[in-house]
Amino acid sequence: MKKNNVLKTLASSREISLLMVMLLIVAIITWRNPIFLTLKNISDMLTNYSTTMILALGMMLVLLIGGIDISIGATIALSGMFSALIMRDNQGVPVVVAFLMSIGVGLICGLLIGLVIVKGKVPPIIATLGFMNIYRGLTYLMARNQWVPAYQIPTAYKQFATGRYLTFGVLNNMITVMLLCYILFFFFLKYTKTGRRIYATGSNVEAAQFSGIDTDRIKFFAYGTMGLLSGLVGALWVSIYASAQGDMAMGIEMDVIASCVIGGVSLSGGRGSVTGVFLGALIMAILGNALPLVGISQFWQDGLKGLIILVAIILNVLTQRSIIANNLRRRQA
Amino acid sequence: MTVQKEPETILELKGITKLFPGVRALDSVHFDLKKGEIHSLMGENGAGKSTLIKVISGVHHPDAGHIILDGKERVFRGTKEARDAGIATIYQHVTSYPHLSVAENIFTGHELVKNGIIQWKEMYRRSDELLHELGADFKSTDEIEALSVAQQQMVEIAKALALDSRIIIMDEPTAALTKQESEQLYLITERLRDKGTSVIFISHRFEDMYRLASRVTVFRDAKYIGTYRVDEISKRDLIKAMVGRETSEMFPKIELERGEEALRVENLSLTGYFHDVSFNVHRGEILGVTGLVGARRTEVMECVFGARLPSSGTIYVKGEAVQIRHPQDAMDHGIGLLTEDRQYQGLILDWTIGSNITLPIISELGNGILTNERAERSKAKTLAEKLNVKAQSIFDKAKSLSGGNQQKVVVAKLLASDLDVIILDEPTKGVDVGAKAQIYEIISQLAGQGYAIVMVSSEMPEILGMSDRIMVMCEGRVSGFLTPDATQEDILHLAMTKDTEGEE
Amino acid sequence: DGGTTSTTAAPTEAPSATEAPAEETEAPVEETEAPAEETEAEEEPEAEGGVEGKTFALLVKSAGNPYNEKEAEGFTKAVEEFGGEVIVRQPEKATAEDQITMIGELVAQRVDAIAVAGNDFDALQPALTQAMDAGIKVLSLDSAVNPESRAVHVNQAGTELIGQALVDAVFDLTGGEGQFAILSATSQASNQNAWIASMNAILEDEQYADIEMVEVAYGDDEYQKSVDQTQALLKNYPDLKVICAPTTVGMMAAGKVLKDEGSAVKLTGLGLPSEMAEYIGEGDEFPCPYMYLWNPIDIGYLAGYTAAALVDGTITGAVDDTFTAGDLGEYTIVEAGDEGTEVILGPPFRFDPSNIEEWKEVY
Amino acid sequence: MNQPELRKISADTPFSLKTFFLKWEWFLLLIFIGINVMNSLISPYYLSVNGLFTATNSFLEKAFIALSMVFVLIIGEIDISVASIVALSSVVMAESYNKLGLPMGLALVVCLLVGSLCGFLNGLILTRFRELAPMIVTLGTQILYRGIALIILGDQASGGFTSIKWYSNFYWGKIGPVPYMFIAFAVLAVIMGFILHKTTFGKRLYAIGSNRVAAKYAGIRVERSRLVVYTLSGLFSAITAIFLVARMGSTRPNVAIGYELDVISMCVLGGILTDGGKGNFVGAVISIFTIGLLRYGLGLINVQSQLMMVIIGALLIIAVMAPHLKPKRRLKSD
Ligand SMILES: Nc1ncnc2c1ncn2[C@@H]1O[C@H](COP(=O)(O)OP(=O)(O)OP(=O)(O)O)[C@@H](O)[C@H]1O
Ligand SMILES: Nc1ncnc2c1ncn2[C@@H]1O[C@H](COP(=O)(O)OP(=O)(O)OP(=O)(O)O)[C@@H](O)[C@H]1O
Ligand SMILES: [Mg+2]
Ligand SMILES: [Mg+2]
Repeated sequence: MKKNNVLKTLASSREISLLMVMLLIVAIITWRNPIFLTLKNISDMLTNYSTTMILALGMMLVLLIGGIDISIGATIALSGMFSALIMRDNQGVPVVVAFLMSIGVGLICGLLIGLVIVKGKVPPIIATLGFMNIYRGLTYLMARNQWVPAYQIPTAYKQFATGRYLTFGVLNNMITVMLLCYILFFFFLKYTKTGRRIYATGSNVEAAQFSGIDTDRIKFFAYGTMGLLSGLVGALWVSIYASAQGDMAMGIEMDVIASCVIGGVSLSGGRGSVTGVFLGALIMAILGNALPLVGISQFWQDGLKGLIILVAIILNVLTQRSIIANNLRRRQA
Repeated sequence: MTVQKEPETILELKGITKLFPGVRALDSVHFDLKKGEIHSLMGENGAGKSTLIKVISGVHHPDAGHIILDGKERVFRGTKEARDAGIATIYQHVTSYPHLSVAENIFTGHELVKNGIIQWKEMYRRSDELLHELGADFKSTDEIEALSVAQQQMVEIAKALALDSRIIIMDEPTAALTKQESEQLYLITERLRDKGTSVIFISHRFEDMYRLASRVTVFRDAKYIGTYRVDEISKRDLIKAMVGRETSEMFPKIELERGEEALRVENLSLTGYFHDVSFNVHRGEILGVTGLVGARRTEVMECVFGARLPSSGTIYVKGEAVQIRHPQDAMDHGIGLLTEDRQYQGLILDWTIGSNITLPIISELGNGILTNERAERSKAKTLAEKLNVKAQSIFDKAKSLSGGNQQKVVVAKLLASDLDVIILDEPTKGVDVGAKAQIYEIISQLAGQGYAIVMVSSEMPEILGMSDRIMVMCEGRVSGFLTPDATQEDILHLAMTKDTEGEE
Repeated sequence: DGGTTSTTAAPTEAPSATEAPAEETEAPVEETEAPAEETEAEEEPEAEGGVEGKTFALLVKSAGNPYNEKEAEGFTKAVEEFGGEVIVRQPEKATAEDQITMIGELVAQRVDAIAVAGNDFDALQPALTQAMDAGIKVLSLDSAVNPESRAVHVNQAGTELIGQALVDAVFDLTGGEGQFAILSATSQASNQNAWIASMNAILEDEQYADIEMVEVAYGDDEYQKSVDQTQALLKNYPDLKVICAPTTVGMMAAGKVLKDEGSAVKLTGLGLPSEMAEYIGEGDEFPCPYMYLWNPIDIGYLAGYTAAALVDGTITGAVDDTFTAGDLGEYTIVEAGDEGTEVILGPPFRFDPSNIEEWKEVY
Repeated sequence: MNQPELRKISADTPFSLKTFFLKWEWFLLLIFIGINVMNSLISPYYLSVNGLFTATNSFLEKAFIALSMVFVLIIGEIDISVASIVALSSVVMAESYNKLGLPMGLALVVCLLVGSLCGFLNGLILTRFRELAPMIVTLGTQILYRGIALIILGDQASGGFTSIKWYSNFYWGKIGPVPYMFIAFAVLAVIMGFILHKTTFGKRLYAIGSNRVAAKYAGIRVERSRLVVYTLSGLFSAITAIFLVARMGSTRPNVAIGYELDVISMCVLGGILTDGGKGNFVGAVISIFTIGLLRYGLGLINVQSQLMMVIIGALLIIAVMAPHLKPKRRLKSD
């Protein structure tokens, strides 16, 4: 009975087959270069990729309701640049205020996208494509094409990304923030009404409306949250890289979407889990971190990354298929 | 029936009119519902039944008329307001969340929370209770996607029950259920009535109405015809009220010479679904296929049609073994399938009726490469008229049709192709008496023209009345063949027999 | 600073002869008005002498980059000094395709000169040839286009000069022996590749036998990727002594990583002083003891005057042509390494703790 | 009354002035004319036949991909690997000329083959592993194809095509004021439009995009059609590659970056929605010219590209939003 249960979870759980794919990748990398599995490297990796990992959560919400947001890179730039400029021009802005400002700008950006999608009935990919251009253009214009260099950013702000004070010295602050987001989302999606209604809306909008769910509000919420997280990441970005450039985070949306999809989030909505997204984002982080480590030609790295992504998703499909086939065979017997 | 004092009227609709672009779906209709009664709503396809219940449940706003609930006039601005007023609805077309569990489907919109935290255990427990009550054979943790249409329908019913409403509306809940499951539903409905809940019950099955309802309201062509006590109106009069003329519910079966063998299936298996299924069908013959829900009749037919790939077995067309790996292969060999799920598999709802009908034959109508729109239009018109589809023009969208008329379009689509073997999976599901008679008529005609016909159905009278031979399936195996002089009990016996008896 | 005293590469002069640093920040960022009297410009395109009222276009590599912005600033300043009209165009992305499109638009406006910081050495050739056929003077600055598609190139510093300066810096910082790595931008960036090639050639010399270039890593001028690459270098080469990044983003990323980790590895390369100020200093907590760059404002300024000289016929772009570039003084055209001709602004300028405070405010 | 009278169903093409004039294409045409009027008012250089034709070249080159992207979007899918296919096929073409010494004509054939092969591979993966979303597969191949181009060329460029006059003329050559490429585009656009709207193949694509399952049950070979569509997408990317190399005279692994989004914008503004089964070719073609000429006009008055980004982004959103804002009010009343 017990064993049967384990098999059943295995069958129904994309996450486990994903985990196996990930372990395979890790094994190969470690075999090529044992440094990969050192505490220091893992900590570096998580610190650097906490941004992408946080964004993957927001993207997951958006994908769950059947939308997509490719403007996040631009939103990060706009919000990060905004807070960096404020800090540059007003010495002594407290770190918290700067963070809140960035988050606020991101939230507004997200809500605006939500407004256009929900009220203007613009397909998400178009709306966010449009806003991607608008926000990026505004970032350049707002900063007058300048960057905010490290020396103009308050030390306390820069130290946020390197410090460990949130956990009293245990974990890097970036990792802490990232983990907090994951825990929060896990709880939120599983145990709150709004969380479940996001799934319902993505699974069948019409049915959700018949059930009396305000699907417009849910959509607003998803895009707003995506914007809010982008704003947060904007602040973190400036902190971790100790500077703000107009072109920062350009193209990050593709990595984030890839994280989600590798993690089993369906692009047509309704399906996806926080655990899956965590694994998916982790795989992308591993690829980014490890490819330079394994000592292959620089020119081969991109091709290899593409190949690994393809192999990972195909392997995942194959394991899923064999599990299903096994189940059917067992049912036959 | 115990004699009591006249129960109070809980819901009353007066002069309701609902217009859709180009269609008057409801024309000043009346309806009233008493406390603790089961009230049946009948009428032909497109008569406006579903529209009326959508007005009641707040999906549509009437263009004229009043809704009076508990003596007070109400305007429902949305489904939530109606639901809060104690009205629960099971819609005709399943409105489920395919990716979510059964429990979530039941509770979405009114989740069980404590301090803002969802009580999963409680939700699963309550759902399992409801499912048990309904006699369902699946669990609250199953995903909807993995359930059959019938099972999904049960979830819909559970959903309405979970709301503890004063008024429950069921729009053709039995269309996808077997007799056995329907019986389960009757019991539940009666229990609800006894608790004082009022039920509006829409069905094209007279047995449903006679079994359950105390009163019946009839609509025809968007108009109110009358409300009758069920024990005071004969079936004949009722049909006349609905159709506007005399119709018999006879099966127009013509005895025919059995022609050559058109299709033979040998030892067809699909791992995990069915095993060693063998049958054949001749020209001019109607093979009825029946069984309980989950007997895997649909999967067998999908394999024959090439929509699924069987794990083993051979299919012979006109005596020759053929490879069927895709529906197109099946159609090339003259095999056509009318799918069970018309909305999802049968129609492109955004397309016009005409385009839907001619889609499988655009190549034949054109010159193989180019389309020929003129030929498509005239073919579509001919077929749509032949099947009496209730529409203004072949350019009407398929989604604007009522359920039964959609089914007619699907049949028309099938008839467009040049076929020898026609497989019909639940061809009369959700079809009104008039249309049903027409479909039987068509099936007989087709058999008369030399088509070999496989008819999958859960309705015993239909199976017994139409078939030349009857194949009964149980849990993925053929449990036996019967002749049409068998009784319903014979079928039920075989349908519940788990071991194979390869008698011919 | 022993390493840099070698014959060619000792930059001693202050980088800008044009004006005091503090004033420059006030220069207008951009001037993109359509020329009101364009009719005048088209009347006598061949008229020699006098550049007043003529239109000079600058096509930088991409928008949103302060380095390009400073180039534009200098260019604008020069053109305004001699009374011309200026157009500055910045493609959305640093691609040759966008630049070609913009060249087409500039040709349609019948500008008199186009100065372009090429995103690709060869790819602009057909478009620029067309422009030249239409009578427009074409020159490149900062990042060259091939000789067939330009009259002259305005070079910030000779490629060999830069290569030599960087090799000497590496030699100095490693103490004459040990491993170093290069962190470049994209593998496609032509100026980066030229500098790296030049470094490789110089390293052949006996003198540098004990220093070893272990890897050229590419951060694609993306911050996150540059950080990954830096960390990988540190982990893969525990004995690494120096990272040399001939690109600002690479330097910033490496500087940040080295500083955060308190690594003993030293950093040098080519970077904007404003961005690098944080990491330049004496002592172990500063990863970068010194680095090089030139003054982008001066490149723009020189390009402006070069364009004027081409338009008014003072020069044709041939070797030994001379002209006066405003406050910068007299310049002579010399033969370039790619068989074209070029004007060289001067040797790269060294930024170190003694002057970084002053320059970080300028660019 | 008692007679079971058969209903008459009309088969006349419905024509209503309202729906006719509410068509998206008219709206687009209006924007298109508006933009042209505006452009000719703000720049004296705009209304020049030569200038305009030259300008069309700079956006038509990627519009070739839009022709096939319409097909991909119609079946409800997306291909974001197109720009990488441009890069890879151009690099292989250039190297087969420069390194392998193939004659230029043959190199062009190689280019088309490589492009089609890349597209075919996308299609193969997608049809073999139907569980996978097109977005993620083409995202993977997007990285892979450009990565292969990088492996082939490394940090080099492959060039020298300016000297092959006939080939260079693909982009730069003209008959009168009309560039060859314009003619090529017009011809291919007509062919592709014809295929989409007048052939059974095109109609089947609409069916697939509208309801894949129903299409399959109607006997349409869905997977085969998808394979064809993705191969076409690769082929047209290779066509773009040919013109791109003719334009630049050389190629590198990082050419055509970001083309996929430009191309998708063109299609979507043209009314080809990303959820499949919607839109038509006329709209797509008008939109290609609308966006292209708007950019050109703004370029002529030297609008900063930062501002241009904002303008184009806003246009995209407003244009798609505008028609939705009106009928909504009408909907409320029912
Ligand atoms: N959303 C809609 N838009 C346009 N017309 C509609 C719409 N919904 C229903 N109709 C039309 O209204 C009429 C009544 O439809 P309704 O669904 O109420 O019929 P019904 O009695 O439930 O039929 P059935 O028994 O087939 O389900 C039909 O002619 C149908 O075509
Ligand atoms: N015991 C079971 N375990 C798991 N899934 C089941 C089981 N029984 C049925 N199903 C699901 O139901 C589907 C097959 O049953 P279905 O009811 O369609 O068969 P059928 O004989 O065609 O019935 P119908 O009369 O409704 O056509 C399968 O797709 C399967 O997912
Ligand atoms: Mg109905
Ligand atoms: Mg079935």
